[in-house]
Amino acid sequence: MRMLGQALRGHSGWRPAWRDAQPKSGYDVVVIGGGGHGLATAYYLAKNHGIRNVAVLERGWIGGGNSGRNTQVCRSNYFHAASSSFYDHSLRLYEHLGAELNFNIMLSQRGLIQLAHSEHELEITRRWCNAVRMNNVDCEMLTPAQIQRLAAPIELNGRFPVVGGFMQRRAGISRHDAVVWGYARAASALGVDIVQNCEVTGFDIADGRVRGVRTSRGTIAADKVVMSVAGYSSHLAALAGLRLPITTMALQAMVTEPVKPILDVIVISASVHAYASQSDRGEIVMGAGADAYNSYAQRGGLPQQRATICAVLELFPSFSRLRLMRQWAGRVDITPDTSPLMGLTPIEGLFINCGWGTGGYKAIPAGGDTMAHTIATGVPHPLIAPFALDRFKRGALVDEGAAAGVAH
Amino acid sequence: MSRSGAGAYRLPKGGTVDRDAPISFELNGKRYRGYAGDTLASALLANGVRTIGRSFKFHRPRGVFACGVEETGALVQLHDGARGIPTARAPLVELTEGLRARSQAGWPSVNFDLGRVLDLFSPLWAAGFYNKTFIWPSWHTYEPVIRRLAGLGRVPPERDPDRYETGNLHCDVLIVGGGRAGLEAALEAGRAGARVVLVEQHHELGGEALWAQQAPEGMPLHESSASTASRLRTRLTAEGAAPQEWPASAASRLDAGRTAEVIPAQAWLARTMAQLRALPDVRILTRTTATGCYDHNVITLLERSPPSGSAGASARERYWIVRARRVVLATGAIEQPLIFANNDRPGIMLAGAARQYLRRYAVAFGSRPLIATNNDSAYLLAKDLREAGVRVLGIADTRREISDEVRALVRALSIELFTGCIPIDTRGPGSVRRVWLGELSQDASGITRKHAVDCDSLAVSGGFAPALQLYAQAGGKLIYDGTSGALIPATPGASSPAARRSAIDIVGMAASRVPIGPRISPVGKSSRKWVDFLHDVTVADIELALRENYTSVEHVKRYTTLGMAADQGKTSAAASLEIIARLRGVRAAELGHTTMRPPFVPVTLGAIAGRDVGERFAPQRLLPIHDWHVANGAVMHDFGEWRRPVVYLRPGETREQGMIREATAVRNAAGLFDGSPLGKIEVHGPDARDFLDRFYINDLSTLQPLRARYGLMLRESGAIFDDGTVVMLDANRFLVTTTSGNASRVAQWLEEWRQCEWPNLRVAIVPVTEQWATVSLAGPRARDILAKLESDIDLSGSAFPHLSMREGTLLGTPARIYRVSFTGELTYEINVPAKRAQTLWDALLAAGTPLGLQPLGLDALLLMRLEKGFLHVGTDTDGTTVPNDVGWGKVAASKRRDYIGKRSLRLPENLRADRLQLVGLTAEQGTSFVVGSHLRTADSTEVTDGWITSAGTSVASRAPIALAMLRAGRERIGSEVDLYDAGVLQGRARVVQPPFFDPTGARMNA
Amino acid sequence: MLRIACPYCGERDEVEFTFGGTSHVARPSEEVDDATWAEYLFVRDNPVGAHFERWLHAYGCGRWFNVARDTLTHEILKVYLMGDPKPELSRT
Amino acid sequence: MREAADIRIAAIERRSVWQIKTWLASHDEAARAMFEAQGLSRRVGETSAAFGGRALTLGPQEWLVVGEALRLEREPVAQDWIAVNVTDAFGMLEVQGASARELLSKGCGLDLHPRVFRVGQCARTRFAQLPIVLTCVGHADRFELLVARSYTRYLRDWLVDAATGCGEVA
Ligand SMILES: Cc1cc2nc3c(=O)[nH]c(=O)nc-3n(C[C@H](O)[C@H](O)[C@H](O)COP(=O)(O)OP(=O)(O)OC[C@H]3O[C@@H](n4cnc5c(N)ncnc54)[C@H](O)[C@@H]3O)c2cc1C
Ligand SMILES: NC(=O)c1ccc[n+]([C@@H]2O[C@H](COP(=O)([O-])OP(=O)(O)OC[C@H]3O[C@@H](n4cnc5c(N)ncnc54)[C@H](O)[C@@H]3O)[C@@H](O)[C@H]2O)c1
Ligand SMILES: Cc1cc2nc3c(=O)[nH]c(=O)nc-3n(C[C@H](O)[C@H](O)[C@H](O)COP(=O)(O)O)c2cc1C
Ligand SMILES: [Zn+2]
Repeated sequence: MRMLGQALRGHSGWRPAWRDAQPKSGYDVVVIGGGGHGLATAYYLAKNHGIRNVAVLERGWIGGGNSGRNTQVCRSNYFHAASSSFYDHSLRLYEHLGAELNFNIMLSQRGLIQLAHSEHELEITRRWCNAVRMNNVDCEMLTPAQIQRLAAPIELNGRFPVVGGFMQRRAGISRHDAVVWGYARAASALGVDIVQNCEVTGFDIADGRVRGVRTSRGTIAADKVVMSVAGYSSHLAALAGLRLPITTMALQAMVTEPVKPILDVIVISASVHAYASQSDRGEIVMGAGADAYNSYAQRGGLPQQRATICAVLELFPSFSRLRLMRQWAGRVDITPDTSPLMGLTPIEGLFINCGWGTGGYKAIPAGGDTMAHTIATGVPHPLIAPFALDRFKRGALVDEGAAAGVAH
Repeated sequence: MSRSGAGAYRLPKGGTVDRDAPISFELNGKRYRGYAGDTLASALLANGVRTIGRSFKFHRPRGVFACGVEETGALVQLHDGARGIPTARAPLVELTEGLRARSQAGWPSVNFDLGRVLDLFSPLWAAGFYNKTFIWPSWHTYEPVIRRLAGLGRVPPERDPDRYETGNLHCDVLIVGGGRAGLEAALEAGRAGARVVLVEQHHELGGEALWAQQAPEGMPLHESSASTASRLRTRLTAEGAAPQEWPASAASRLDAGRTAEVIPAQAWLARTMAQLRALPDVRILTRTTATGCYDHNVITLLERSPPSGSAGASARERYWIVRARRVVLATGAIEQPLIFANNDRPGIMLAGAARQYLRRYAVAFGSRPLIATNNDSAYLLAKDLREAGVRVLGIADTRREISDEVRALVRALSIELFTGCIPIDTRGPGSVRRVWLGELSQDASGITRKHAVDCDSLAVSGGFAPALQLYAQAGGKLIYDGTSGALIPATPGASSPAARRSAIDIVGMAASRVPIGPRISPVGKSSRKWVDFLHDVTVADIELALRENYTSVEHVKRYTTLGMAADQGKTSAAASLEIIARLRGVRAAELGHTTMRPPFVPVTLGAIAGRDVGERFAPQRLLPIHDWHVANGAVMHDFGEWRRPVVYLRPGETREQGMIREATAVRNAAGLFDGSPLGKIEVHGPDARDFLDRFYINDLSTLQPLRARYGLMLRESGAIFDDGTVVMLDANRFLVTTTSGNASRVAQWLEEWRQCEWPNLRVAIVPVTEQWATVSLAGPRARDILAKLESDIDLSGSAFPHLSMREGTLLGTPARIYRVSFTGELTYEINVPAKRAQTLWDALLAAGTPLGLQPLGLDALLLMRLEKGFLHVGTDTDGTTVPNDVGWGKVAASKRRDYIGKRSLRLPENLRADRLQLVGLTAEQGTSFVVGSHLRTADSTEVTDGWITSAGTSVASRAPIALAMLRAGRERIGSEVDLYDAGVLQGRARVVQPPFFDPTGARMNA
Repeated sequence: MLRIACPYCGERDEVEFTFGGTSHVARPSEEVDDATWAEYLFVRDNPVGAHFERWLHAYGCGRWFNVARDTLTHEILKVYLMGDPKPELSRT
Repeated sequence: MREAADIRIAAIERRSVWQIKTWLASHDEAARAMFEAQGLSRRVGETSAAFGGRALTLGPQEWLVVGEALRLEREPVAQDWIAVNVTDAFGMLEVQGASARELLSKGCGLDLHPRVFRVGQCARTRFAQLPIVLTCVGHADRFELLVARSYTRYLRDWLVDAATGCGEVA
């Protein structure tokens, strides 16, 4: 009812959601990157571990990276047990996040359907669905008729006929900006300094230990520093003398003009190569692949735009008369196995949380939670052990794409 | 004013509408009349229709506000049924006979809008409202209700009956905008011999010149940037875009035109068009909007076909992709509103729009209009209204300093002028009935006096924002300019990075700055001052955002949704920057601006896809004898791009029955399988053996002529990539086969290594998959059948053993015959030139049918290979499988020389004993193995221990059989595992060593 | 859409080409340790700015060639043949 | 847009096609000698008369020779190049008429302006999502399209459909 009271008072009583802090000369922990992962890490450091002398340094405005431009899909139906355990932890945190932060993140668990277009794909889909079930995460196979009931505008008999699919009912979308703001607000309330327009330009490293960071707003001392800068991870890691197995690419998304509700679930097709959902404002939110080459442009190209729209129309021919309203892209940090890179680095006190690529929005709560644990204890959280940097040296990839044919 | 004909607000004369061609149309079921040449907006205005739509959030009544793409009020659903178009902008809809439109967002009707109650509660619906509410118990409880209120138009339920196209264009110069600046630039470039494409989004050329006529002499409307013509010329020549010399006289024409002769616009336009038409390489596209500016000067256009009504038009819309060496933006400017309380009422319109309706369509936007402006342009409206006999109640100008010319004009028109005045509020109900004007204090921060004017319409002009969206898309930086209150290029001209990279020039109105006075009323409820009309964002929303620390323009945008509606902030971006800057106490130029992205106007998805929909969404490949298969009962399925027979059904048969019949025929007699997609690659050259040996885990150094070796190819990561055979024809010639799905991938893979890694090896790679049809004749009678065909090849088992290959002639054509087997039966895999496939197929069937030969589909083939336990790459393996997982570990490890992927096999993970390994499964009769089921061993601590990759019922034994990837599977042979499907224990299976049939291989070696 | 000047065919649309990642990556011998091999397999240059990369004109001449391209602006700084050394770039 | 004009789309049968490849780098002396001896052009995109047919230079080490009943096997095959009969690997279509360039430009991003894509020029490109080889063979806007055999029907249907609006289609 606070809302009603404020409305009557012309909303004059609302306070800043978070403090715009001036950077101090030193912190216990410096978090680089004011995206979802960075802010959530700061929040959980303060909340779960009592570490409140924390700064989040953001080169632009918080949420201006991928966290504020993604297609909001949250799911935990991953093939590998390591992944589905991690992402399900995340989804469970999401399920209570609105209440915890007292900020409506508009989580809408409307369900996600993954389509299969051939018998072979159906087999792989079943293997995948069963893998999720074996890990005690919800997932069920669907017949074409069930799919049609759940997503009326879908065309079952197109060039790529729909022969079945699976659904995770707990999957859904939530409001990306709200997640960022909600964490920022809660972290700020616990004492975390959120510093915008503060770019990290170098590290102070001595004897293999991190001592602090250099920024566009001066040097800041800290014995523990975590990088959660998504597409800029290679760039930043290079400043610390590290080479990461990451490629930065422009992942695209686009929206149509808003229309009345027509699609109540999220639909993904790997072989047609598109996914779509409808936002609460009514736009059809469409996503697909990344432009094929390294890019920091944060701007999408034309071929991918056309390919995505052709693909969406293959799935939903009746969307043909809708109009594209906006097309954009984010700088995504892709690893060779499309799984994240989390945990320790060869430099003591320097942690990484990156490699989220095309799918790290859904991971924000768990990413923050497990990184906070790792930073506070110095030991990788068990859920992220499989995602350590040294897995490549061992050949121990966690490759969803290779195993299930679909990454993301 | 005429009270007859097409509408009460239609003037008796003037305009370019065709009064001899009346048109009737409908809005919300009510009939109206307009004229040919009208738009839906002009015709509705002529009929005095004020409320046309409802706003997005508060469902406020809205009417025509603009006369172009920036329209925010008159949005309608057009047509019915499958041809429905959501959210059409009425000013862009050319009127046609019988046109039907419906208001949008009204729920349940525009005039009684239930959603309107939302407006009463609008203080509640402030920005960020959702984030603060609806948290308990969960958002999902409230969502359906909220969603129903959202959205504007409706998606037609059926498939789109219209046709769309995409096309490609190349030119030296692309000129965007067919106004005066654009046409003159086209003339310049065309005369210089350049290939020119000029696009204009409206159906007529001329832009403002078409209707604005000339400004009264001596009245400088726009402060134009320097010599655009000479800049353009220099650039074109320097970059070779203009192959010929520029005529010396052309040098100054564009600039000179500004002060030179004054001729009526129509005459000027006709003359210019004639000159343009005379040029050979100038292409002009009307109804065509440049929508996106992408890397390397690639621009997209959306062309709309004229609304002919005749079904003859080949496409409703066309999406063009233009590769231009230079781009000239002659896009003009978009008029901006004034910000005051209740500035969103129907009857309030941009002054330039009001003038266009008047001059082009002979429609008065009101009968007792008031004008409010902060710049000189709106005076022309006053003049035109007076000339048309409409009484103007007054002009409020927010400026105090007004030029003598303007004052003289106002005096001549005898219209009352309120200097230093701004509208501060309006009253309805609904459409505007009264406007309060406030006299601004010296610093415009308050008002000193106010008075009311009762009027029926209000024209506003808050300045002009150059239409530079495309420039910004190309990476051009824009900066807020205080003089004109708009975004202009930060580094004008050729020095800007975008201009350099994308070779963009900006000319005409798009390059000019119109000085303005104040545009924001300092008084009145900020929650009633609309900034973004389409998304219902008010000054109060911005205030709230800033108060809550959403201070960056990007945060303001996302918190309030300002600029995120379908117009993408065309009339709100500039004012919002001024508002934010004022509230924050900073200079607007420091704020930056939100990113402008494609498209410039919303683009129909169908147009973007063009013809790449339906069957043309992805190409399809047909087998050489596709028609025969279809004619003979084949059930065709897609395998990648190929259409292939899975079974040949006989009347009354199920697919399963057909499969069993075919497999039985093969085991007892013979089957004929079309395997033409099988990958075939010739590798020639002195280094061919050495080259190929670098790709396979198998040692090719010992391969003998005319012998075939089965081999596995790896990715550098060690994962299995493909399998197939390598045959040595002679020392310089090798034949490689690949799986059907990987045929071109393998060829490309070989080429990549040849070109990039080993360019000195003397090899040539020739993919010949399509050259040769592949027909497999399999079964105990295969030899007998093949022997009936005329050939020079000795088929006896001793002369032509398993895993060998022969070249010769068959039925008089060249043939390559392999003895390899996927069914476990004696098999001749016969390759003949593809155009001979039908002859061969017919001959084999004729020879074999009496012996029991039947065509064989993929279902039965794969079942028989399962019985044999042969590996099917991509089915039994995935992107993580290494050779040892499928029993090829020893071979891979024992090869001495390096090959692709070899080193990776020694990475620790690939050496683990508990990896998944390929095994066979059997179970009691009645169990049905399901591919994709998971396995769990008795002692397991893992989530899963593997899964079934292939399954079926043995034709030979009728027992359920399967292949599976099982954790440490080879150690578990003889043990039992549990099967899980859909989370439920389904039964148990015994782990066995494949094959399930003919373990000695006697049949295929026969 | 990138327009890439194939050294054999001239300027063509991006869709005719296949991106092949960082160029000038030397393939180590099989003797190297796991870390070196993993570096070769998985780690590539990922600079903000000039990236030396290889492209295949898959729908054209079928040739691989090298491109120096700015990853921030997508500007193509240089096109050169497979096997040519990494060029010096004179930035403006 | 141009006035509707006739477009002819026809299959060409009974043509033979041979692929020639060499492993010599095109700047080699030996390569030069070979090109000269055989009448092959080394400029990608050019055609020349060779082996009794028309040789299309597709890449620096690659040609297609198109002609009537060619028998390259009979030619003395030099050490450094090879010839393979790929007649059956291709379907061949002919597009002819005043709107031919307009029709073809719907399918690919090549600049088909008559000053740019002239008689005697060829290009391998992406057309209607397919790899094809396009040759301008006649002054009167006559083009030949070579496409992998399995795609021939798809391409023909594509062209016929695309010709809607280009005038009378034969
Ligand atoms: C188009 C698109 C669609 C997507 N769809 C989904 C989806 O549906 N579901 C899903 O789960 N995921 C999706 N993702 C992925 C998801 O958005 C990201 O993985 C996730 O947001 C990453 O969060 P982050 O906090 O790691 O990075 P970001 O949100 O990108 O934050 C990194 C921050 O670091 C800052 N930074 C960079 N360098 C510096 C420096 N030197 N100093 C200080 N700060 C710096 C950046 O400015 C940025 O704000 C999508 C991504 C895109 C682009
Ligand atoms: N010599 C002179 O005196 C001189 C020279 C140039 C302009 N002018 C005057 O300046 C005024 C403005 O002329 P102008 O030509 O700069 O502007 P304009 O408004 O007349 O023309 C711009 C045109 O561009 C079109 N357009 C805008 N964006 C588009 C897009 N993305 N795609 C396709 N079309 C698009 C608009 O529909 C419009 O017709 C006129 O009054 C004109 O007479 C005078
Ligand atoms: C789920 C989702 C919905 C969006 N809906 C809209 C929209 O309705 N209108 C709009 O202009 N942009 C919309 N956007 C795009 C944003 O305006 C913006 O382009 C995106 O967040 C990237 O930021 P940037 O363009 O400022 O770089 C949406 C983005 C997302 C992720
Ligand atoms: Zn090329």
